[in-house]
Amino acid sequence: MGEPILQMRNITKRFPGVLANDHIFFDLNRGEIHALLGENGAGKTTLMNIFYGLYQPDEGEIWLNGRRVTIHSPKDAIALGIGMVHQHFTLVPTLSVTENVILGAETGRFGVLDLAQPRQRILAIARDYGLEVDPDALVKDLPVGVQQRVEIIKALYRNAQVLILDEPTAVLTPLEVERLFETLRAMVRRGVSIIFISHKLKEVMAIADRITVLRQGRVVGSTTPAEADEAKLASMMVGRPVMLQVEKLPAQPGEVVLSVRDLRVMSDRRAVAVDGVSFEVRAGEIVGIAGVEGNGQSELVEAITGLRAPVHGTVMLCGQPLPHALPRAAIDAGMSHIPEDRHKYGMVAQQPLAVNLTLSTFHQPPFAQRGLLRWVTIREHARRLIREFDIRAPHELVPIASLSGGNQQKSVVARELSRPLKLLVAAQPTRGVDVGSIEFIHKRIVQARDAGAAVLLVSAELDEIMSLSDRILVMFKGHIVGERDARTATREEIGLLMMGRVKEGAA
Amino acid sequence: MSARRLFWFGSAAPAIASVLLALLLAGLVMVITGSDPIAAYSALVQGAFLRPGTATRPTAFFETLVSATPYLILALGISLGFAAGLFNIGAEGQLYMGALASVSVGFLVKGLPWFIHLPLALAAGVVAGMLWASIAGWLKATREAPEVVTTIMLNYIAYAVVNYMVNGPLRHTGTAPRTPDIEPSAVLPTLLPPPERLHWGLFLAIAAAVGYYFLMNRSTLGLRIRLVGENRHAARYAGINVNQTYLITMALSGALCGLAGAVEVLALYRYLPTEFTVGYGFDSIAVALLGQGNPVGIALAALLFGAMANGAGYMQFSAGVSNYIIAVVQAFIIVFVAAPGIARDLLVSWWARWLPRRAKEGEA
Amino acid sequence: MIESITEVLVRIDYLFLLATALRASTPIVFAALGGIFSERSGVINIALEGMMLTSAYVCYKAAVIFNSPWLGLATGVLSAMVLALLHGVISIRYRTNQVVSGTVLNIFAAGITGFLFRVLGAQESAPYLPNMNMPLVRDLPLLGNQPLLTWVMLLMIALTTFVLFRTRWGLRTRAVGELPRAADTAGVAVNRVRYVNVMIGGMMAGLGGAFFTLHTVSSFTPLMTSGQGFIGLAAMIFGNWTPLPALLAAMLFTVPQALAGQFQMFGVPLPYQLISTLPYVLTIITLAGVVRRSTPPAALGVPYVK
Amino acid sequence: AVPTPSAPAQPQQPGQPAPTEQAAQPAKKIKVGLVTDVGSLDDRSFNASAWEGVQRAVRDFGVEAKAIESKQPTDYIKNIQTFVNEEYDLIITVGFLMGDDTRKAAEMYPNQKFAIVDVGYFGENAPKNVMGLLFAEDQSGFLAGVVAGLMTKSNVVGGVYGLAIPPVCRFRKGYENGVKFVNPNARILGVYQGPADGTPFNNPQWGAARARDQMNEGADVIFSAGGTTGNGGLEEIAKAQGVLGIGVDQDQYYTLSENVRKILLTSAMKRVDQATYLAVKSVVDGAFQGGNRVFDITNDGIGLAPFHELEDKVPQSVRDKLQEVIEGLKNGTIKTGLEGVANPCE
Ligand SMILES: Nc1ncnc2c1ncn2[C@@H]1O[C@H](COP(=O)(O)OP(=O)(O)OP(=O)(O)O)[C@@H](O)[C@H]1O
Ligand SMILES: Nc1ncnc2c1ncn2[C@@H]1O[C@H](COP(=O)(O)OP(=O)(O)OP(=O)(O)O)[C@@H](O)[C@H]1O
Ligand SMILES: [Mg+2]
Ligand SMILES: [Mg+2]
Repeated sequence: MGEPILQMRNITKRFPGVLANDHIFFDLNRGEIHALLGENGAGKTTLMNIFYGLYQPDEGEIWLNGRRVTIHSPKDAIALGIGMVHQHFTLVPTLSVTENVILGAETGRFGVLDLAQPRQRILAIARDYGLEVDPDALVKDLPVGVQQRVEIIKALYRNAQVLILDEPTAVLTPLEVERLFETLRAMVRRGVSIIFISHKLKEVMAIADRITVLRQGRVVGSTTPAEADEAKLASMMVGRPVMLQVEKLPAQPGEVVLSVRDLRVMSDRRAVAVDGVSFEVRAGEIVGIAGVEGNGQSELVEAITGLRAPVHGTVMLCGQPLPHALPRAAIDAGMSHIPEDRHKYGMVAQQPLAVNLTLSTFHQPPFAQRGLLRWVTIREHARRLIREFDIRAPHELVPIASLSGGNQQKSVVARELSRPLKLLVAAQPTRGVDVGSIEFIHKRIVQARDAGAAVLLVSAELDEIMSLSDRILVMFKGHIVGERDARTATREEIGLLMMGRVKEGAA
Repeated sequence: MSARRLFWFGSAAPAIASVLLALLLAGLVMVITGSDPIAAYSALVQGAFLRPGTATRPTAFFETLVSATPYLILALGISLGFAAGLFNIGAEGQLYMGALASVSVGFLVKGLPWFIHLPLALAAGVVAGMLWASIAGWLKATREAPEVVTTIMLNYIAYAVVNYMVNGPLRHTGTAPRTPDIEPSAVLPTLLPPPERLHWGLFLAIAAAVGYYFLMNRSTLGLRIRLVGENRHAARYAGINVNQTYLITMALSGALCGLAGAVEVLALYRYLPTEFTVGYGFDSIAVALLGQGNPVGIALAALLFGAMANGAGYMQFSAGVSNYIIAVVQAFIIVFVAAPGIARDLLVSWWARWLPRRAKEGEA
Repeated sequence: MIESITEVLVRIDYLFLLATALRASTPIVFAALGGIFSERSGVINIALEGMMLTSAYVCYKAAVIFNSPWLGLATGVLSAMVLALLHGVISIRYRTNQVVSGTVLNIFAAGITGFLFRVLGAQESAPYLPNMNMPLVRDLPLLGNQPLLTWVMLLMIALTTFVLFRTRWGLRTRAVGELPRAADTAGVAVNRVRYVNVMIGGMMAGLGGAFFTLHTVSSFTPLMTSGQGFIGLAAMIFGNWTPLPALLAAMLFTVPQALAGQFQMFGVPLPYQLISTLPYVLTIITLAGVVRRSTPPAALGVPYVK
Repeated sequence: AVPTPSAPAQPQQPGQPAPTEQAAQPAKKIKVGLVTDVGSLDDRSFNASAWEGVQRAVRDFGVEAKAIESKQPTDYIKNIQTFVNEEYDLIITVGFLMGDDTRKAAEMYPNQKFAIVDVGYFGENAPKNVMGLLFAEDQSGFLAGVVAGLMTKSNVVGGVYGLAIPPVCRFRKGYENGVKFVNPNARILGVYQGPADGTPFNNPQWGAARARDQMNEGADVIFSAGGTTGNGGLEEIAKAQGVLGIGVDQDQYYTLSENVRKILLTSAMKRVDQATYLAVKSVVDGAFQGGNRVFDITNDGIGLAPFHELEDKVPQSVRDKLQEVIEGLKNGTIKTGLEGVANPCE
């Protein structure tokens, strides 16, 4: 433990409409694990992207090993011994592990690839740090957890002295998290210094030597696990005491609204993603589906909402079987869907907010008559939702792309809740959204439930599942491996289920 | 509100800049190739707009409208495709099929009053174009075959079919391979006595433009098409049948191209020759790009191209400049339109040198 | 001398047919290879037709001026690469929709070459590139002796395959076309890779264009490439963006074409006007059958923005 | 796509009757306008050759001449009108594509003199102010056929033709009848370019491939009549051994590359330039009158080009037979079989 290897001084970065980093000071000592804690949108990734040369800071200096450096591109960063495991993985699915690892750092004479020798080094690194991986496997065939190992190997292969991990645990089960921590400690022992980004308090407390908290692009303070506790960190992060529990009355489940029978769905890679799943959701209850990302939740949701054709099984809404792969049918039957991928499915970026707020209804009265649009009504409706859901937008005709992430998400939620609905399918409803919006969206979802809608909630955030659901289903490798009553369930047992560990005696 | 200004700064200004820049560069090319751009351009303007009609010659401007008519209709069809993210490079083929169909109806069906025969002949062209384009649309929708390639292939097939029909089954009994003349009842009449050729097709074209405007800005179908074009995944999520939309759009696009073919033959030729257009379908892609999906813009672009096509003859006659220079002008135009950035950067580097001086003059 | 199809089918000299088809495939395959480089790096390239046409003209003109087919070839290929560079600038720098850019450049090329042909004329005839006998296949009656560029085409197929799958450049190209962000974070200059590949594509198209004016006929006429660039694209897609299958796909077009020629020569009682569409019909059908199963580079058509 | 059914024009050919008498300069300068079909002035083909004739007239009679190239078929009438309006004395239109518009124009402007290449108007309502310049392509082809039929050793002769339009069909039929006439049991091969075989009259690759097909079938004399498509055939023949080619329209010895010269047996000529030249001359001499003028063997409108480098390869017997046929065609004792055929293409 000793002298600072990295110092970031007075870093400022602006994006259109956002001050992502506001005069940030951040330093890292050799051989330490320094956690960077902050809410979604706090500016963590941006700060690290600047360090890694993906962005240029508007102001500020970076000092590495006592020398001032300017990092124009990842190339420079790599040359300076910086490695980064990105929040969204940067592996080429169609290439093998080895090819991915050596990409950009290839060896071999006359530009002819040499794969044998790198392969050996990869195996060696894997051994040293407990990162087993088959160097010849295609990345697209690897589970997320293993893909992350490849990312880390990539960094070590380039002899990274400073390793940045951007929310590495988001895609891991509690046990995998433990393994990751082992690996990190092993690296520290070998003198690697680590920046560990997260907004999960427990993990930070467990792994970090130091903790720096970001809020809305500013450093709100630095501390150590010794002198801090979760509650303190939480309020530092959010800026006020947070209530980890959404207050809601106990559910009064009514008749079955959604019933899924023996559903079998293939993934894009033509692998079985959902394997014979059956469950029901009743009116007036929120059923949460917990599970590590990539265990079939996305495909399940797509199958239910008609975006993807299941190869087997039925989806019934209020007793009526829904035709496969026909979103229109689901919508007309009273299903609303907050999609996991907002930008791909949730909105048409360049279209005005007003259009995006009537995306699935513009063709029917009152918004249209005899095939003609009634812009007046469409705009009125938009203005109403903007007020009701407090969407921050100059007016209803701006392209939705010009709104901040949180407000885009609020718009999607507004659209989906503004129709008479029997079933709400909410996939990662609060991803990438600031805490204020999170609470707001949670409240709305509960309201929908109390208004008698059935709600299917899919989230990778265990806390969100725990606090919002009435019933919890856990998905693992395409199966539902357990069901719990939210009032009695504990994080621990859900965590175990997420790894496929079914405890005896559990229902 | 700002919509108008947005149109102006968003699309109109760059388009106009592109045209001016293109004329400039083409002028340079003329100088290099040893001819006089001033003379050429003024002759072009003369031949396209100014020369009055005489007993022996139609009014220049009316002739420009005649040339602009097919451009307008075709460009509307192509723009429709663009809106849905479809690249209908097969306009030429659909034009041919449309012409073939309406001429066939024009001379095979006999003894109908004009108010039935003419619409029938037009409809035949529209339907033919629609069906021909639908092949590509259907392949795109059901088989994901890139229409960029399939429409091109369909062009060659269309040439062959037309050529075969005109040389074989539909050939008239003269020396030149062509169909018989259509019945008078199927003729799309001219608006003025000869030598003027201005015909009702112009109004059909304008009607098409108005229809296009309403479709795109007022109808649910239009919005649906735009949504599919901008983000087909979200469109699907919103319950829009994307493939069906592709099919419909392609069909409509083809319908317009077919109409263009019908108008050309029913109004101007009144029979079908083997070679009845040369690249209208392709030039119209340029017109559509220049028009930037806005019906007014498209109309203006069509007028411009019509003017160039019409003025070219007189330009060659009086200035002796090969009228193929027109192709160069058009080539430059669309390059700048396609990448407004290029035009802008060129102009800016210019301005940069020019503005300060102007500022000084201001002070003085 | 009307004969029935079956009679003709037995009479046809198939080895010869193959040779004809192979030769006719040359420009198509060059276009396909051009497309492969460009699109493997993520840039849709439908401007190949225009690049071939440009090269065809410049090859001719330069060969006449320098009175050397070799200098003609060099200049022509260069001109195609310039056009490719333009495609790069428009679609990489200015991020214009790549299909639009391609279409535009096709129109551009047609316009410019047409004009130059008119003002500079095309009276003189250009010197030819040689035909060549390949050592091993020399003795095969007609397969043995092929235009130089046909051999080059076969060579390029091998070379392209090697470069794409066995070299650093190939690895980077594929990475850039699949997930540019990954390449970027690994220190690869994404847009540089794309520019270079688009220009290699131009080079290939340039070689294809040369075939028209330096092998077949010693003069240029407007639009003489008549859509072969697009057939090359079809071959590329059909060949799933890999060289050798692209050749086979091209043959799928040229064999029927050669066959149609033989049918007419032997007077098969079918309207040759319609028979001559056979290759196009087949191309469409195969495209329709195959695209679903082909997998374009994931980032194809998407400009890279950090 | 532009049909230009023939091969390049060429500057000032030898062996053409150089005009002797110089017409006295008329008081008012005579103006001649030429409108091309969608082919261009230097299409190395019949537009070019028509223009060539006009320019010769300019040199010889000091008339003034201008040309307009049409971009679209719909421009024909417009471009004609441009000349009408400028009171041009003679307007020459080129190609059967312009047949209908020229007739229209002629009816619209009865006092305007027209001449049109490759088109004739028959029947009583044929316009009186148009000189239809027709050619007996069949005779030209017939002569080529005679030579081919006699020169072939393999007894297989071939033909690569452009799109099947009247002039091309007449060339082909005449050629094939010519072969049969001298060599009844020769095998005759021939292909028209299909409308989908690339650009009409402009797909040398296709032409080359078809020539190869025929050589592979044993053809050792091949007639190439199809613009650039045909030229592709000739160039291909030049690459083979012991195969002879026959060109079309002009003496292609002067218009194609050196390699072709050594295998170019002759060319079936169609003197478009001569026709337009004479048309202008008739106006200059004040001798212009409407109706069809057929350019055939009797007035040097068609004929065979010299054998050039192959002179000594052509035996006397062949020359004698050829001479005999020429006489026969002249005095009508020999027929090509296409006399008075309205549509040679069926
Ligand atoms: N490329 C960009 N363009 C515009 N705005 C951006 C961009 N990248 C980030 N932002 C904005 O900057 C702010 C900080 O984003 P950043 O990704 O750094 O937050 P974060 O702490 O990493 O959040 P998360 O926990 O969700 O990863 C957010 O408001 C985000 O919307
Ligand atoms: N390889 C290709 N070569 C030529 N044209 C192509 C090719 N791939 C697609 N196209 C055409 O280019 C246009 C854009 O195709 P593209 O697949 O990029 O659409 P897209 O909506 O961007 O797809 P995605 O959303 O999956 O990226 C389409 O008209 C398609 O027909
Ligand atoms: Mg982040
Ligand atoms: Mg794409």
